[in-house]
Amino acid sequence: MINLVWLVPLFPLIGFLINGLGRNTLSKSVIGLTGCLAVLASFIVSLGIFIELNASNTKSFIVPLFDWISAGTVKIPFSFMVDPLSALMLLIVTGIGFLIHLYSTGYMSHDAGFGKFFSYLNLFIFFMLLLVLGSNYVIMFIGWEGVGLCSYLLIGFWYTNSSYASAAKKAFIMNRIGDLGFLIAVFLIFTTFNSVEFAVIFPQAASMLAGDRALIIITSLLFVGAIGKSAQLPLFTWLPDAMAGPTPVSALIHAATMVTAGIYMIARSNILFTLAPQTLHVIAIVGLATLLLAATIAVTQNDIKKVLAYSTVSQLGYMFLGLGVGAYTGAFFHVITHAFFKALLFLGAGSVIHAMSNEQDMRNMGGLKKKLPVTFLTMMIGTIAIAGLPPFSGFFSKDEILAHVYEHNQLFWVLGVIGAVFTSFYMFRMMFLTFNGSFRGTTAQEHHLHESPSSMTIPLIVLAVLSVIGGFIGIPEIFGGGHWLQNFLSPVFAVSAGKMPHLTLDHSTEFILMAVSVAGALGAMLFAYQKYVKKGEVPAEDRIERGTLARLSYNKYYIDEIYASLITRPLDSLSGFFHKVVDKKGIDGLVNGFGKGAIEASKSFRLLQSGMVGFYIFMMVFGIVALLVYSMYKI
Amino acid sequence: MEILLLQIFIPLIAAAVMLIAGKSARSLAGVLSLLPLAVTAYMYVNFVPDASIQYLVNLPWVPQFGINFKAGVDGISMILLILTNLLIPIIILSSFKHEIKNQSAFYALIFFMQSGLLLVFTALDGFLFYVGWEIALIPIYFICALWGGQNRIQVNLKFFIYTIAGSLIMLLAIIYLHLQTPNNSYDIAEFYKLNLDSSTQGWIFWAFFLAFAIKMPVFPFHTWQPDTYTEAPTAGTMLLSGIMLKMGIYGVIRWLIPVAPLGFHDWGLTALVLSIIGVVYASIIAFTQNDIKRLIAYSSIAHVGLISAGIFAWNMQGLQGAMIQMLNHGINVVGMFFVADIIIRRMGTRELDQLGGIAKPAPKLAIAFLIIVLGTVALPLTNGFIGEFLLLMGVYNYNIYFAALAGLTIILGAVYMLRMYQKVMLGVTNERTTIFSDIDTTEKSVLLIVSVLIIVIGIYPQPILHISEAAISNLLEQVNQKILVQ
Amino acid sequence: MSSLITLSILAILVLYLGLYKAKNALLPATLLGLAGALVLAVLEWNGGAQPIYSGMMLFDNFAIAFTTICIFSTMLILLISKDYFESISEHVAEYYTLILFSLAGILVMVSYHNLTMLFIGVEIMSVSLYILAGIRKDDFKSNEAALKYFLMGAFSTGFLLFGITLLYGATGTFDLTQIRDYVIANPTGISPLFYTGITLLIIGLCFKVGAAPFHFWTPDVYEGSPTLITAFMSTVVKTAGFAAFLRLFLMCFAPLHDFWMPALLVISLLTLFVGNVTALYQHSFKRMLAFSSISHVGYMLFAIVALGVNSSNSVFIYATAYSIASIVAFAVLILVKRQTGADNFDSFNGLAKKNPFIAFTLTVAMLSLAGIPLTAGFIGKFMMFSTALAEYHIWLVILAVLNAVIGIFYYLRVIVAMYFKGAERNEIQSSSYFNFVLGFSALITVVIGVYPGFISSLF
Amino acid sequence: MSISLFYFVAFLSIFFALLVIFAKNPVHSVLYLIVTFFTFTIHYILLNAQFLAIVNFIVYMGAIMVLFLFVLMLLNLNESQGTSKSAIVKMIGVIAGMCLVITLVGSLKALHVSDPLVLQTQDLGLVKNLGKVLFSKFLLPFEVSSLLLLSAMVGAVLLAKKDIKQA
Amino acid sequence: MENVTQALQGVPLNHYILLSAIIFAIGVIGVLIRRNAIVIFMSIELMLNAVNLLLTAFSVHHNDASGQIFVFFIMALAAAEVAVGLAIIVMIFRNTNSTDVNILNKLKW
Repeated sequence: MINLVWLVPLFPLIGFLINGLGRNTLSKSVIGLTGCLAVLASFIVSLGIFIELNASNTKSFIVPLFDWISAGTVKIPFSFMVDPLSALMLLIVTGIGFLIHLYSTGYMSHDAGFGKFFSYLNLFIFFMLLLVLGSNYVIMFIGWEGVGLCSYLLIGFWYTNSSYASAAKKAFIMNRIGDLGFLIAVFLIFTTFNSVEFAVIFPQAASMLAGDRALIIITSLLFVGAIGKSAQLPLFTWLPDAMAGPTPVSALIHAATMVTAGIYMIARSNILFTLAPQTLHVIAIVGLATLLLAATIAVTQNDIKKVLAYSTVSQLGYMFLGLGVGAYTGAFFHVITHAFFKALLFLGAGSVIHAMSNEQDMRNMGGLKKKLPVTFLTMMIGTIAIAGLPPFSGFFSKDEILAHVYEHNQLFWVLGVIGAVFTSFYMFRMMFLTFNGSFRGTTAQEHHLHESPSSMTIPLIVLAVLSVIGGFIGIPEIFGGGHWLQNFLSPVFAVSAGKMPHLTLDHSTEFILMAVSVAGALGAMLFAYQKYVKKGEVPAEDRIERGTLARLSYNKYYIDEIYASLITRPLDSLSGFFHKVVDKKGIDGLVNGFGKGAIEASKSFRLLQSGMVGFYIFMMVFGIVALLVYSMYKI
Repeated sequence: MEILLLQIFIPLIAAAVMLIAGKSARSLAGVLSLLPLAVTAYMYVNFVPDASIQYLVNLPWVPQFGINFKAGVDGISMILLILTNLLIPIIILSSFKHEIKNQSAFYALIFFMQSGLLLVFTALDGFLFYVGWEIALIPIYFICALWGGQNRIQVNLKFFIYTIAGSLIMLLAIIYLHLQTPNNSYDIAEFYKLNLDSSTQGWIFWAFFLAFAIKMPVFPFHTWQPDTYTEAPTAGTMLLSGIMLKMGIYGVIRWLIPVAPLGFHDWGLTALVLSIIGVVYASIIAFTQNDIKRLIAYSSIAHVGLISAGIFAWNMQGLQGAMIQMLNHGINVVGMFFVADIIIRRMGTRELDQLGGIAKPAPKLAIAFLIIVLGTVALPLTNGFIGEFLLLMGVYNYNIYFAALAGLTIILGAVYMLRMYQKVMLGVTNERTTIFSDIDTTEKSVLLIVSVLIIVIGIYPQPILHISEAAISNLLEQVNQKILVQ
Repeated sequence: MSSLITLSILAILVLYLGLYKAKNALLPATLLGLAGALVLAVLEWNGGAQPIYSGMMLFDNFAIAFTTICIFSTMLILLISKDYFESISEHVAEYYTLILFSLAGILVMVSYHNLTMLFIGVEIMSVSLYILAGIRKDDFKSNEAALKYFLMGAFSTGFLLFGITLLYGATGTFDLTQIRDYVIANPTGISPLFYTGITLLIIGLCFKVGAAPFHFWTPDVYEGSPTLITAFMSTVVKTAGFAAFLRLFLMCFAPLHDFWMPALLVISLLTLFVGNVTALYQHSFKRMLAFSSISHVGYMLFAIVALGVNSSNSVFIYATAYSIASIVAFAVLILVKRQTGADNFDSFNGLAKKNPFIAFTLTVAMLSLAGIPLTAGFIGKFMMFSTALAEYHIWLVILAVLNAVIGIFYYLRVIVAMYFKGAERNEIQSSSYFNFVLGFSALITVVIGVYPGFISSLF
Repeated sequence: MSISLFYFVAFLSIFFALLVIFAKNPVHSVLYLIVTFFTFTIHYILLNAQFLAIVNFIVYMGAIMVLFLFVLMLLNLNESQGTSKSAIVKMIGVIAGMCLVITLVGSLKALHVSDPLVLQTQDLGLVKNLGKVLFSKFLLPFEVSSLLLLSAMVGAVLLAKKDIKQA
Repeated sequence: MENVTQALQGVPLNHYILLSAIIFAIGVIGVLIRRNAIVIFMSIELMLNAVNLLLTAFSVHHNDASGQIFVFFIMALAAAEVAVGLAIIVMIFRNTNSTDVNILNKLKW
């Protein structure tokens, strides 16, 4: 089965081609079926691979396909790598991907671009699988950029809205900034290790000293790549804007899979990062800062998808925080659980939006509990999971990270817990505003309210189940679990683990930590309940004056504006300056100046030709005298 | 019959045929343009990808001056032959949509130019190279000036004089080298053998570089280019950007650096820096361009700057990247200008501000355009990525900071390309663009060829890389040895 | 020699033909005679390298080659003279006679082996030209041209003669071989008379070829003279002037290279700049050609500045290329002027649409003058640059390149006018003579450009 | 005495030459020119170039100068036409001419040929001797110069004659 | 004649050169300062005569007749030039009623 791993990306590719070419001719049902089946087939193969790998003693396989680029010493094969990390990721991508495809058949059923949508989704799955499967950084980079492309395409899916198109462009460009870092890192990797193959690099790296300069630079650059892709500070602003895309896209790409690519990549390169503790430190700080920043922004957002988007950014921050403290397993654990509950939440939000006739402002919702019971229930599960309340999945993964953080730096832990408290608050705020209270929308919307079709609710239910039980793959020892995930992934992180101080928290401390965070989350939930259910508060209209902090949060700390005035506008005026002044006046002026100068010279030269014989002869005599003087001296 | 002579002279004969073809010139041109491609295909099939020169032709031309008609094909030339003979049919096909006045002359000039280009890419004799160099220039001047836009006369005059100024300086260098050879020959092999002192090589380097830099164009010799691209008829722009500027790049690889290795050693860094400045500078200018052709023109400067930087980094990756990127850039820029032409022809405007939402009435065009844009911004699995990856790697091997600067093209390219795509294709349609009709069969076939090439090369570039590998590594070694000896 | 005799007899014959009003026979007879002279000249190829007539003449290959090209160019020019002279006055025979006399003088100039012959040759040519410049008697411009040419020509003759005299004073002979022997025999003690003589000869000869600063007559005379005569002056006469110049320096003064080279270097640069730069801002095509002819003198002087084995070859090819291209230019100018009555650039507007053939030949000619490859002009420039570079005059050549670039600018102007500017105009009716000359010249230009081998190794 | 004769004649030559160019009236100029040519004839005699002296006397003073006079009379030119240039131009002209003399002489200054001129063969300039040389060695130029005269003749007639067309 | 030729003895060749140069320069000055075409022409004749004199002197100096022959040719030229030159001047006078060279400046720039 492992040798057939190429089938995994092939199916979505075929799906893409069929749907892409037949987008106008095939019927919607065929398209939907093709799209779903392609991913389902991949999922089945992935499952087979997973089972085989689990059973196998060897935990890492390389499946070469063909030589891709070779120039001199640079040889880049097109080959895939199957190990526990990629196998798990395959399952997540294809599994959740399938659910979201399924969901989309319902969600997008009225859209004119149905075929296009499915072809894009399939293409995304294809690239995501390339990213996951690539056996070297360059193949990974293909997927890396490819998912960026799909993200661009899908954010700008409704391209006639030019702000959506701008959001798409923004996403692509911000990703590209990271990609440049990634690319240069690849070059540096090549010069350092003379290869870009994981299988060649990691053993070599393992023998290097911690804090090696090359490693620090490589990891920093890789991290720049991860920042772009996984929407960390300072490149996170594209992700909230990316909510312009259809909601399944937000669920799949901008929550469950693509944005976690950065974490996947760092986890994949864990040995490099382990040996670059300085970089890890930076990662931790960036993650922490991002999680707090995003969490505080989410608190005041009124767009249901924006809340989820900032929540995603914030959760990604947790993952980076985890990576930063060396909790690779924990971070990856959180990737998995987050994929479950965040996909669920987005799909739920999509269901709400669907029901609300594309209304996204929570101020116009409320009281949807009764009309959308399945959606409410599943979303509540998701919310509990993300808030980190036991025993739902989010609890386990978040607390594993926080435990490592505590051991690493207690201040970080405090801040992390504060983030968790915020998370709980804004998530419940969202739930209460949407589902509790009375309906605040128009009558037309109210009239139209209905529960989503089963194609949409089934994925919700499945994901809800996963959100509940997903945490059990990594039950820590204190709960008597064997932490299956850690064991499964251990071949991947083994070398790193050997170079890292081991978790030495005693159980009582661990329990206290959990208790504190759970208590915090519960407190936040109660506060939200008090505020929005009991008092029935509704966030203020846009025009109402807000307090300084609230205004900062509500306006996302003006980060977009800061970027515009610091980068975009200066670049635009620089462009104008280069074009109009340097190019036109300066260089071209110089070039034209030669021509003009020649013409001017001509204008004055021709005056010499005065038409007067006397003058001509005088000039001749002048020349003759000059020549004679010359010969006088020369003799 | 020497196959290479056939290759070079078939276009010339085609040009002659065109002149007497009259009304049927258009379709005849389409058919005739396939002949050189067929010859190239034959040559490619029989080509052995080692460092040797194949299909060598060596006929005495003006023996008393040491001038021979010496031409041959190695891996480097092969790629350019493919490029030229592949693009010319596409360009001719793309011109079918235009009502061209005096079309027989138009196609005759294109074929004439093709001959010149093929001469440049195969010449192994300095004089022959120069002759080809200029022959390629005359027809394009006429194409641009006869069928161009409003300001064509002024703009092309500048272009012509500018480029010819550069090439005349190059001629001096060629003659000078000729005089230095022991047996007064123009043979490139003799030029390679020369051991001139480094100051002499310095000025020879600059003499050649000036000619090539103007042709490519490298910052700050580029100001003719946006105007010319904008004013030229689309076929002319395609010829200029798709093939002609490769003359400069090819010249750097084949003539400049191997002939003046010490000059390169002393001045290569300067050239590299200029190239990289060009990348960033042109990209930034492209940000705010409102004229679609001008925007593409500036983007071309940026891309060529990167190619040039890759060459001046002078290592395997950079050179191989340059080789494949020459092909890629040719394909992409031709596609890009073709799309621009479709839009300009239908809309009657080049202003981005007046376009928008074309994707809705013309989804096929939108897809093709997107593929071309992606190829241009070097998305993986498109041809552009292979080239830029290798080029950046080459520059990186030279200096990491240069690579970082040149790498900005990845970001900046995306910025202006996507801006253009958005402004043209996305957004709501306005009253102009709603009636936009999607591409027809001819256009579709051109765009299909271009798109397929973009993706196929992107997925499987190895056959192309393989062509030039041995030749490049041989050249590299030769030059490095000379520099080392010094 | 026999061609010189043929020409002399032919001239008188033509004069008599005119006397007997055999107008229709004039042109054929002249052309036939010229063809005969051409054949006779060619037959002497490799004939004798010994001076004849007491060392007065030397019909070496150099002389024959230049004789051939001069006669050939004259034939081309006369071919387009059909109906031209008739429109000026009735004395057509006299014009032909004068042209033939002038050509005879030119033949003497290219094959002299004694300064006496040089002097006489130059004067036969010049005196005829003074007259020819003024044959439009009622035209002020023609009058002015004749007077200017005459006064300045006579003035410069004085210097030429003074120079010859000083050479004679130093050596006691007019014979080139003996003068050379004098130079070789006295490597150190060469009389100052001799040096000053060279300087004055340079002045005289530079005037004849129109090099700066002795070029002032050129534009005015070229513009004022009847176009056909201008064509003759700027091609055949200039070629002959250079042949004479080169012959003297090649034979006698080569060892004193160091003395005269810097002076000529400066002159040639000055000529280049004056010619090219001034040509830029001309409105009249004819006047532009006049200035361009000055600049070509600058290029041709390279061969003398960098005197060497290749010099004769270079000058020969350059002169050939330049002459043929100029003839085309003047022929088209005659046609255009006949139609529009003006000779400015604008009168060429839109020519390509109505007369593609004429426009094409003129384009070839202009490209040749501009020195674009595959035309004879390129080969000429190429050889000049090679010659100069071989002597390491790098800066000279770089400045020359700069000038070549300027040159392209104004040569393109006429192409631009013909092809890219529209104008209401009618098709020009050109006779088959014209078409032949245009087509043939363009063909030769391209043939020499493509395969220069057959005239590049004459010497 | 005889040497001083040369200097006297030389002085006269220069003096009358100056008068030629400075005389206001062209007719006076011609007359002064005739005198100047006469002094040249004396120089030729001094140099024992008798043939040249005679030719100079007949051709120049006789034919050419008469022709000049004739034309002047024909055109009825006199000083009233104000054909002289402004003083500055004159000054510049004179200065330029002086420069010419200085440089011309200057470039010959290193001349070692200061030895007196000696007539080695008495009959060098006699008709008999010159004739021999002219018709042997210089036969060709002699013949060819007929072309010169012929073309001048044709030309002069052509130009000076009033065109029938115009008449 | 005997005694006349005796007079020759003693005059340095230099002085002939000087004399010729001066006369020649006077001719040049004449050309420069006069506007009347005929006077200019006469000045040119002056220049030619200066050359003639010098040639004769050199001829005597070298004891070589060819110098004097050359003078003969120069005289022939002078005759021819005078014929042509005066014809041109007459022609112009017919048209412009003047012999002022500065009146003729239609051709310029």
